[in-house]
Parts: sequence; C-alpha cells; structure tokens
Amino acid sequence: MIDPAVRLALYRDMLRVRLIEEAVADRYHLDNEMRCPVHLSIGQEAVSAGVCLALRADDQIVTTHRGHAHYLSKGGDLNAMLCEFHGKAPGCCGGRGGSMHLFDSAAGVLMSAPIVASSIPVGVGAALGLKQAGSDGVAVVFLGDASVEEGVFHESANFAAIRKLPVIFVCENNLFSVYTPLDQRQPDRPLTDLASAHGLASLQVDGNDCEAVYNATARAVATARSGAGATFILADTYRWREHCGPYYDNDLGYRSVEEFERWRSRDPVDMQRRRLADGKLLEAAADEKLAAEIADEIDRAFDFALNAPFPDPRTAGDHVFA
Amino acid sequence: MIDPAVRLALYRDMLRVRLIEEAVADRYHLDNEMRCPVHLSIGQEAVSAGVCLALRADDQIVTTHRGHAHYLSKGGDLNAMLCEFHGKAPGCCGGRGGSMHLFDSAAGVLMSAPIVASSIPVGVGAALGLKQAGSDGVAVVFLGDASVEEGVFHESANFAAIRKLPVIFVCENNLFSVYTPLDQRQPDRPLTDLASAHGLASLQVDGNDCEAVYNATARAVATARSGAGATFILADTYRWREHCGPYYDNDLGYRSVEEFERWRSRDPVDMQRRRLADGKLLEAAADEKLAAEIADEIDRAFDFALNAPFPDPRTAGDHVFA
Amino acid sequence: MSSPDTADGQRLITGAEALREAMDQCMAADDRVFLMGEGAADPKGIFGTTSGLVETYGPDRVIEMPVAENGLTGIAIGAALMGRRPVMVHQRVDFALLALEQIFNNAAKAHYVTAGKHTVPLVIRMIIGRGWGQGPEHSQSLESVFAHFPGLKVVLPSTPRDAKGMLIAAIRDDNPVVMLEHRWTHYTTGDVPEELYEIPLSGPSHVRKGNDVTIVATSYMTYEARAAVDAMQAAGVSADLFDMRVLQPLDLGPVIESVRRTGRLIMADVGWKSFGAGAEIVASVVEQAFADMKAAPVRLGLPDHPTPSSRSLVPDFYPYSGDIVAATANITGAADRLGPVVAALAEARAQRPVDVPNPDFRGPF
Amino acid sequence: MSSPDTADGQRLITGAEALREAMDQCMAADDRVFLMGEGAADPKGIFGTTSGLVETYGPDRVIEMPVAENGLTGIAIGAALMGRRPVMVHQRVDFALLALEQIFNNAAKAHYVTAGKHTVPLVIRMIIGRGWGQGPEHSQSLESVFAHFPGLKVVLPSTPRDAKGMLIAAIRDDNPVVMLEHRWTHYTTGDVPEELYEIPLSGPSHVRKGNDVTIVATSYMTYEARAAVDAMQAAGVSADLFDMRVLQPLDLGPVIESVRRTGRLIMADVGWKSFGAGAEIVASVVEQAFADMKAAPVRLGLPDHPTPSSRSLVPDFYPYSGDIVAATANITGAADRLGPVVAALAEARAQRPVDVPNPDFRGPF
Ligand SMILES: Cc1ncc(C[n+]2csc(CCOP(=O)(O)OP(=O)(O)O)c2C)c(N)n1
Ligand SMILES: Cc1ncc(C[n+]2csc(CCOP(=O)(O)OP(=O)(O)O)c2C)c(N)n1
Ligand SMILES: [Mg+2]
Ligand SMILES: [Mg+2]
Repeated sequence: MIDPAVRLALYRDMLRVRLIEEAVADRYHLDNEMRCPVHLSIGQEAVSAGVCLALRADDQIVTTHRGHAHYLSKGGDLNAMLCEFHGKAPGCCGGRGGSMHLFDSAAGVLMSAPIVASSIPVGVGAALGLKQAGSDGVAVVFLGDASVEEGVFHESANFAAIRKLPVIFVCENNLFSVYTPLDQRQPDRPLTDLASAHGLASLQVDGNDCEAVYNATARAVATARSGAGATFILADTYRWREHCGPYYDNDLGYRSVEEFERWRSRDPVDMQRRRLADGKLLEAAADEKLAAEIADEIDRAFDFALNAPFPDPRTAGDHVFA
Repeated sequence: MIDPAVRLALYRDMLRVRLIEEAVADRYHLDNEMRCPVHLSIGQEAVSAGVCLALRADDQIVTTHRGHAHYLSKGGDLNAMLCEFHGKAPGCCGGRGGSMHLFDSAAGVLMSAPIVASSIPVGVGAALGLKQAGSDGVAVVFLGDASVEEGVFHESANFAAIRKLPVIFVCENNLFSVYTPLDQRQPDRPLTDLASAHGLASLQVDGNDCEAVYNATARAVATARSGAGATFILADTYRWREHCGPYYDNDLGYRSVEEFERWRSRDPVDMQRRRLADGKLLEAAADEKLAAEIADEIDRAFDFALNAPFPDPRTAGDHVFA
Repeated sequence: MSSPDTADGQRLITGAEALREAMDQCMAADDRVFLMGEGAADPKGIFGTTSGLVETYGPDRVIEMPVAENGLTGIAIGAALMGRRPVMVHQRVDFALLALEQIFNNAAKAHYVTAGKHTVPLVIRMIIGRGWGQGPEHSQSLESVFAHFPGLKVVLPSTPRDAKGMLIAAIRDDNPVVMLEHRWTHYTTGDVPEELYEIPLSGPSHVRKGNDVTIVATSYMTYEARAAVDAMQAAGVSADLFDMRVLQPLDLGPVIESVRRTGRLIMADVGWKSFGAGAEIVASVVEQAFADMKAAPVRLGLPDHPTPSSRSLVPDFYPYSGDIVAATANITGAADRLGPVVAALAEARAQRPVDVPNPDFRGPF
Repeated sequence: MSSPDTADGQRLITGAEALREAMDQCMAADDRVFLMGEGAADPKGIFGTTSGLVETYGPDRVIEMPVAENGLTGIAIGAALMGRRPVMVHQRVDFALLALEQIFNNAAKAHYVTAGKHTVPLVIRMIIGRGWGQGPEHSQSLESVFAHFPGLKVVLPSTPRDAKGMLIAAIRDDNPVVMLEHRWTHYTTGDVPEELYEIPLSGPSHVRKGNDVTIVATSYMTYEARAAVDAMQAAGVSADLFDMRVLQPLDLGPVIESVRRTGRLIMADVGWKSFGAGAEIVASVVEQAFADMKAAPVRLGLPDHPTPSSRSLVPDFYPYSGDIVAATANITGAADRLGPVVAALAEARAQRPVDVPNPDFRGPF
C-alpha cells in the first residue's frame, strides 16, 4: 500500500500537470505567443506522475516530443518551460529549443528529442554513465507506442539487457502515432513481447492509474538499483487532444467518439481524486484550495514568461562549440 | 520424406559449393589475383542448399557479405562469380562489386550487400513487389546472427508481419560476428523470440542438416505462397574458416578448438553423404565421379576468369544514372 | 519558371495541390506506382499533398508506414528493384537521417554496381521545415549531402508548376530521385497545367534575365531572389536569376554562360552555407569562368549554427531579399542606387512576422 | 606536420600504433575515458589501433559493441552527457551511415540547443577504406557531409604524429569530434613523441613552403601532394602545401594568406570532388582572395561515381601526385619544366599496384 502522502502527491502532480497543459491549450491561439509545436499529455498524466514520483532527484529521465508532463513531474522548472514555449531568454534552452527540447539538469531531466525514438539510446547511455560512475542512480526512458517501430529501440533494449543497465523503459501506449492506429503499424501481439525478446523484464499497467504506475515503477527501480538490470513498463493510456496543438480533433474521424469517451470516463486525475476522497484523504475544500494554488502558480508563470525578454539576436551564433 | 532426387541434389549442391569455396581459398593467396575481401561459407553449406532447393527459379533471395553459397545454390552463374572475384569484365557486376556484391537476375539472386543487415529490408521489399505484381513468388532473406542486432531487422520484420508478406527470413546463427561470440552481443534467450515478438511464425532447425533445412523451408514457402505470411527460420551452424579470407584462424584464440572440432565433426556435406550411402542412394564411385565433374567445372571456371578481360578503365564512369 | 503571381485565364493552385495532382495522375496512369509515408493515408495527408489518395487507390497502394524510416526505405528499394515504382514521403527531411544508409548505398549505387543491370525507380519526397519555432531538428535542409552521393538525382522545385512537373518526371525516371520541398513552397500559388506533363530533371530554370549580376538560388530562396531582382530592376540594376532546381545531375552550363557575361555571381543557398550546395556551384563556376569574373563571388546561406526555435533568433539566420540586394550593391558598385532598395525591403520585412509563410499561418506544426 | 621519412634518433611508429598509444595513455590518465567498437576488444583490435586495451582496462571500459551503430552512438552520447568520455570506433566510415541521426542531431546540437549547458565529449573514429577491391560500400569518405553540420569538429590526421596528438586533443575536447582516418595512413611511419601531447584541433598544418602555387590536401592526399611538391622542387617550381587536417572549425587563414602570395590554388580532396570539402575551401578562398588570384583554382578529387572494386577501374578514380603536378603545370605555365616530372611520376606509379598501401599488403580486408 502506498504511503498516503505519496498518494496525495500523485494527485497533486497530475492535477498540476493537467492545469498547466490546459492553460497552454487555452492560451495557445489566444495571442499566438507560443510559436512552436506543442504535444500535450492531457489524459496521460498518470504515467508521468506514477513514474517520476518513484524516482529520486538524481535519477535521470529522457523523453520525446510529448514531454511536458515528464519534465514537470520530474521537477522541471515551470517558468523555464513556459519561457521556452514563448521563445524567451529564461527558457530552459534560452528559447533555442521550443517545446520539443526540454531539459532541467537540476531535476534530472536529461533531454527530450523531437525525433521519434531518438532519445531512447541516450537514456540507456545515461544509465551506462551512472553505472560507470559507480552511482546507484537509474535512468528512465519515456517512449511512445510508435517508437518501438524504430530500430533504435531494439538496439537500445539489446544493449541494456546484455550490460544489465539500470534503465527503465516506460512505453506510453496511447494507441496512436499521430492519426494512425496501432493495428495499422504493428502486429497483434502483446507489446511486452518485444521486451522479453530482448531478455528484459516487463510489466504491463493501467496507464491511467497513477498508483499502479507508481508501484510498477518502484519495483523496476528497486531491480535497477540492485544491479539486476532493466525493466520495460507498458502503460496503456490515451491522448485526449490533437496530436500536436491545443484542440480536440475527433472531428478528423481517425478515432471513434465512443473510444474517446470510454477513455475520458477513466480520467486519471478524477480517478485518483475519487480514490482519495473515498479514502478520506482529500476533502473538497482542500481539493479546491490545491487547484487554486496551482492556478495561481500558473498565472504567475505565464506572467513571467510573457514579460521575460527575448534572447538577443546577436547571441544566435553562440555555443556552437563548447 | 524428401524425394530421393532432391536428397541427392542437396548433396550435390553442398559438395559443389564446398569445392568451389575451397578452390577460392586455395587460390586466394596463390597468385593474389582475387583482390577483394572473401567471406567463405565453408561449414554452412546445408543452409544455402536446404533453402534454395526448396525455392523456384523465380523466387528471389537477398544475401549478405557471406553470400557465395546462397548465390551458387540459387543457381547463380559460377563464371560470373569468379570473374567478379577477379575484377574481370564478365563478372556479374562487371568487376565493380567484388565478392560482396553478387547478383544474378536470371537465377533470382536479387542482391547481396556488404553492410550488415542492409539487404534485409530489400528482401522484404522484393516480397512486397511480388505481392503487388500478383505473383505467388516468395522472397528469402539470408541474414547472420549479428544482423538481428541492427534495428533495421526489426523494422523489416514488423512490416513483413503487418502486411503478411511472402518473405522468409533465414538466420544463419554461426555463433560469431567476426571474432565476437553471441553471448557478448545478445542476451541469453532463444533467437526465435525475436520473430514471435514481431508476430512472425518461426522454426528452428539444425543448420548442418540440409534435409531439416529443406523441410523447414518447404513449410515456410507453402505458408508464404498461400498468402499466410512470413516465417523466420533459425538455422544453427558454424563457420570453419576465418571471418574474412582463406585461412583458418583458431590460432587467434577467440574460439576453442573443442568447439571447432565439435562442429567440424558434424560436417554438413559428410553427414548427407553418409545418409545417402546408408540409404543406398549414393555409391562411392558415383560420389567420386560427382566430385570429379565438379572439380572439372571449377577448373574451367577459374580458367575462364583468369583469361577474361579486365573492364576497360574508360568505362569506370558509366552507369551512374540509368 | 512560370510566374505564380500572374492570374487571368490561368489555373492557380498551391504547391501542395500540385503535388497531390501529380501523384494522383501518376497513380491513375501506372499501377506500378505506389505511395508510402507516415501520414500518407491519414486525414491530413502530409500537408494535403496525399489527401484523398487512399480513398481512390486503397491501402495497398497508399501505404501508411510504421515509424521506421530506414527499414521502409529499404523495402521501397526492394520493391523498386522488382519493377514497382514507389514514392516515399517524409514530413521532414530530418526523419530521413535515419534512412541514409539505404539511400546512399542501396538506392544510389545499385545501378552503378550492377553495371547498369539494376534500376531503382524510387522517389523520396522530403519536406524542409521552416518557421513556427520548429527548432533545430525539424528544419534542416541537406541538399548538399544528398548531392554528394553519385547515383541520386536531387531536385528542389520551388513553384507549383515545377512541383507537379518534376514529381511526374521523377516518378517516370528510372533513377532514385530525392525531392526536397521547402515547406513554404507548399503554400505558394501558381499556374499549373491540368494534364500530365514533365519538367525535365536537368538544368536550372531561368527566372529573370539581366546583365549586371548572376544570381543563383535554391528552393525557397528563389522567391527571395526574385523579390530582390524585381526591386533592383526599378533601381536600374538588372540581374540574371537562376532557380537551381536540379542539383544532381548538375548542369551549370547556363549559369557559367551568364557569369561570363555579367562577371559577377551571387549564390543564395536554402541550407547552411558552409559545405553547402552553393560551395560546389561557386567553386565550379569560378573554375570555369574565372577569366571573365570582375568581382569575387558571394555566397548567402544559413550561418554555421543550428536553427533556433525562438523567432527572435531567426532574423539573421534566414537570408532574405534585402541581403541579396546588399550583396549586389557590394559587388556591382551600385551601392548608391541600391541602398534605398535595401532599406525598403528591410522595412517591408519588419512589418511581417519572420516565422510564418503567410500572415494566416498559425502552426502548430 | 612532422616528416614521416626522417629517421635518426627519432621514434618511428606507424599511424595505427600512434592511435593505440594515444588511446592507452588517455585511458590511463582519465578513467572517464572508455572505448566502444565492433572489434574493439577482439584479437585484431581494429587494425591494431585498440590491441591490448581490453586486457589492461577490462570489458567495462573497452566495450565490444553489438552490431548496432545507431543505438550505440546514442548510448555513447547519453554517457557523454553524464560526463563520461566515450570514444567510438567504426572499421569503416560507411557503417556510421546508420548512425547519422544520432550524430547530427543529438551529438552535434546538444550544446547549442541547451545554450551551452550540455556538452557531448564524444570522439567517433572512422576509417576510410581504400584498396584491395573493397568496393563501393567500404570506401566512402564523407568528410564534407560531417563538416556540413554545425557543432561537430571534423578532423583528418594524416601522419602518425598528428594521429596521436589529434586523438588526444579530441578526447580532451568537450565537443563531439569526428575523426576520419584513411586506412593507408595507418600503415605510414613517423616520428611520434612518447608522452601525452595535443595537436590543436584547428587550422591546417603547413607541410611545405613555396611561392608558385598553393596546394591544399585532405588526409591521404597530403602524401600524394607532398610527393608532387618534392618532385616539382627539383624542377624549380615551389609550392606551398597545407594539410587541411581540421575541417570544422574551418580556419582558412593561412591558406588565404598563401593564395594572396602565390595567386594560385590547387585543392586535392580525398573524397568525391562534387559537393566535397574542396568545394567549400575553394569557394571560401576565392571569396576572400579573388583580387590576388592569377588563375582559376583547380580541384582534384574522386569523380562522380561509386568506387569500383576491380583494380583495373581505379587508376583514374584516385588522383595521385602526377595529377597534382599536371594541374600545377596547367596553371603556372611551367608545363615545359613539369612535363618530365609528370612523366616520371606516372612511370613510377605504373610500377606499383594501385590497390595496396604498400607492396606487402595482401588483404583480405
Ligand atoms: C523519426 C521520426 N519520424 C517521424 C516523426 C513525426 N512524428 C512526430 S510524433 C509522431 C508519432 C509518435 O507516436 P508515439 O511514439 O506513439 O508518441 P505519441 O505522439 O503518441 O505520444 C511522429 C510519427 C518524427 N518526429 N520522427
Ligand atoms: C553496418 C555494419 N557494421 C559492421 C560491419 C562489419 N562486419 C562485416 S561482417 C560482420 C559480422 C556479421 O556477423 P553475422 O551477421 O553473424 O554474419 P557472419 O559473418 O557470421 O556470417 C561485421 C560486424 C558491416 N559490414 N556493416
Ligand atoms: Mg502513441
Ligand atoms: Mg555470425
């Protein structure tokens, strides 16, 4: 049984990520000041929360184009993220990366990459680096269901297996690659078979249940820290909004409204809220206060970003070489 | 039970390949006229024979750096191969490719590639092409045990599975990638797990038993022709000589003499010879006659290659574009 | 190059529509032609360039790819070797970085290494991203990289008319053809014939005629160069402008002839300047026209750093018409007359956002 | 460039030994340094350049790779981001074609995109194949491709002394460094200091001093150029020769200064001429030294076709010293004096097999 404080923290984290991403969505076309692609994780928050809350600050994560939630749950700085979306100087990349290049060294967010599967080996390499340095830290690789179609996933998994690296692959299966459903891209077999074929331990969890994700991750982390090697966690979940951008896109017809509603009825934030309420761990007033605090934090962060300076154009050529 | 004529043909094919490759080895440094890398299949002849004799002439194969045996068993022209090794104009590539670029359109040898795993997707594409053209032909992809470490194998297997393509992956597991043993490169699990993870049927056979390989291939071919999709065949075997070049290299110490002798005692050519003799299908005299005929063919082919003209240097720039 | 800004009695469609039409007509005409791409059969149809095709030709000819660029390129090559005619599309050229081994080895060399016996009639369409903060890995260009490998044809259409005609020619060509489409050229409009027609895959198009300087541009830079040339015309400086729409095979004949006449060369690259396509063009022209040159050649192109996302960092990254006029001013000695032209272009540019192809564009991709 | 043909009192070792020694000393000095490669820990030790290291440093620091270039490159990058200092080796640069996405995106851009906060201290050694019928896919060169992507240092040592000093500098450098080693340079011998020393990763080395023509060569072509220069010297033509051993960052200062003096430039590329490194060098030099140039620049390099395997097809494929002298003859007007030099070099070449680095070489790889 998870510690009540952690159960609350999981809820708080998901709620915060949800509200931040909704604020990004709401404001995206309001004034068109976030001029970069955005890939929202709304609907998938249980994965980032469940995984990251089972990690230490010095553990490392790498993520993908859909990385805001991972960055935030791992402790990435909100101001730096929003400034990055706005192309501003205090952005985590100084405005050079946009939403697909988030990192926060202090929080252990090592990198995100916009090229599908490109950060997977980098995460495995982080695990190698940790191991070489004699640390008991672990690396987590967040990946989408499409990224196992890229060969580099397999190359990375194989190496993680043979070197027993302290790495955890967290595959968020949201059933789609952009608008293309899984069954058009992969055969009908459990995705975890891929892990076993590479000699990796694997776990499948309800990716909308933050506690299930947390428990699975805690197990995988213990395995990794003990030197027993890598685990592949498959988390089934669903993206609510369009692949890239702020809107809903069910009107495009690539998925059914029934499917969408089925998943939405299993809202990870709501599920945990009800669970906590049922367990008398969260009262309505406290919940409202939490939401208000978060809303306030978000408003301040957007104010910060909107008022932050742009990077000086004369610096555009800096830092090509160290 | 395999037809006696086929059993004899399997033997004949292996013997021929063996004698050709031994002749290449013997002559390689004799006069240093074959000035290109050579990767001999001596010890692995049961695979090429068993697979290719289960195919039709219009079925297609693709192979790797270690492709002489596949080329020959599928019916590739011997003169054209030896001329290619000698860099001569009548070579299958006009001397442009050397031993790692063999093909013979008439025989259905579509291509060989010196980059590990590079021909795998090409073979899958050949199957796609056959299917699109409405043919019931199949494509065979020969690959080494190391090539499943390359991501492109997985990308190719996945596509073959989802499109149910008429392709057969034949993995010759000779336990080594150059001098590196399998267990340094891959985890300890059945190699066929990789196939299942991609939703492919798989079969494992004794790769030194040409009849076992033949039977497995015949099954896979039937599946493919019927439209039921791809199969992965794992054939366990062993390379006798050095990775690249004419000599033995056990002196390097990367493998044990015991291991080598264990495999050599299971010589695929000998095994089939004894089997045929036991079954009264091959008498010593007939066997000797066969060997003599083949030796004669080989002598003539080397004569042809040695006497063939070099390509005209002025043609070196031709055929960059069609 | 047909002029996309003419109108009456013409058939004005966008670059994206032109590409879609070419594909549709080629698939109707030849059932060996098929399409593969991530998004090829999805509701957005690769920026509209493949929309509706899956409905007409079905999922066996409009293949929605798994996300596996290297493998699928090899698969396309295999099918091409068997006589099929695949067209593969990548929404960003950057994704094709994963497929270069297949492209450079199996596609580019099969014909050569078989002494002409094999052909790989494969087209790979790749989109060069720009704008809306795409950042460093969705905005590379890479034409000089593709052009370095013998055996690949490399084309960069800039107008809708060229896009259609060159795609048709590419599909009918027996060689592997790499087609780089600057994303902003998808949004341009131009007069496009309805029928199947080819624009040959050789030589530059001669966009403007003039005598004072020769300007060579690739892809989208043709638009900036044209704006520059037209603005200079009014100030009495006339430029010969070539759209170097085919980089391989490289036919510099018309450019060299022009430089012999004008004595001056300005090269405007769509990609990075260093080790870029313009380096080859400038080096080759100088090797052959040195004696007639009156001034040092000038190259414009992206400076030696990755593409930053923030729109505040890109104004000096992407050269524009004003830079071309300024370069002309420098080497022709017409600084007096051209100074005001530069000022006017700079002024006009300051009014427009730098990160969108047109004022209505709103991302997010 | 130290002169590999001097002898007395010097420490003569091969290029391969120099590389091994550099690696050994760096691993001894800094335990963050580790090696990865297919064959890195095998009995042949990547042409001897890694021999014995696994015995000294163990399999955790000398990592025998699975055959998975792209993934392992990403893994090396991840370790580098964590402060380790990986050195990866490919027996042929062609194998790295599979890893270009990782190299061009994650390695080259991490420092830039993080505004300087991340560094990727990664070295990738890659061998350029030549000879013994390797054929088209084991013989490519690609330096211009790597040099096109900002953020990568690109170096091509040609002497044993440079090989050691530049590998040490590369390992200590905080940037990703791509090191291209022409296979034949592994067989050359030269004076190599025993201690740890660095050859800075910037600028060309000035191999010969002269006044009549400036010759710039990359990698192995430095040897051909040196032979040409020394032969011309006897005929009274003096050449300034630069080994352009660093392509990124590109420092052409000394070359431009030289061309201003000689008025003439010959570029000898180790790779394909078209869209090759020499294109950038020639274009840049001409842009800056045009006014002082007396003749059109000349480029030598591999012609626009893949490498054929047959030794009968390569004599015109690989330029040699005689071609450099012939080019000098053309642009200096010293044809009378240089004609016999060309003839002598051609004669000498006809005596040697074209497909081996030295007469004892016997393949098979
Ligand atoms: C190599 C590469 N190919 C294609 C793309 C375009 N692309 C961006 S996101 C995406 C879908 C990825 O799907 P998945 O991994 O399931 O992640 P999700 O978006 O569902 O979170 C694709 C194809 C890319 N960025 N990189
Ligand atoms: C991409 C690539 N990496 C490395 C090599 C060098 N290489 C040539 S053959 C070989 C071993 C391949 O082993 P396997 O696939 O098992 O085939 P085998 O040689 O055992 O028949 C390697 C690593 C290559 N040719 N291509
Ligand atoms: Mg997905
Ligand atoms: Mg093997």
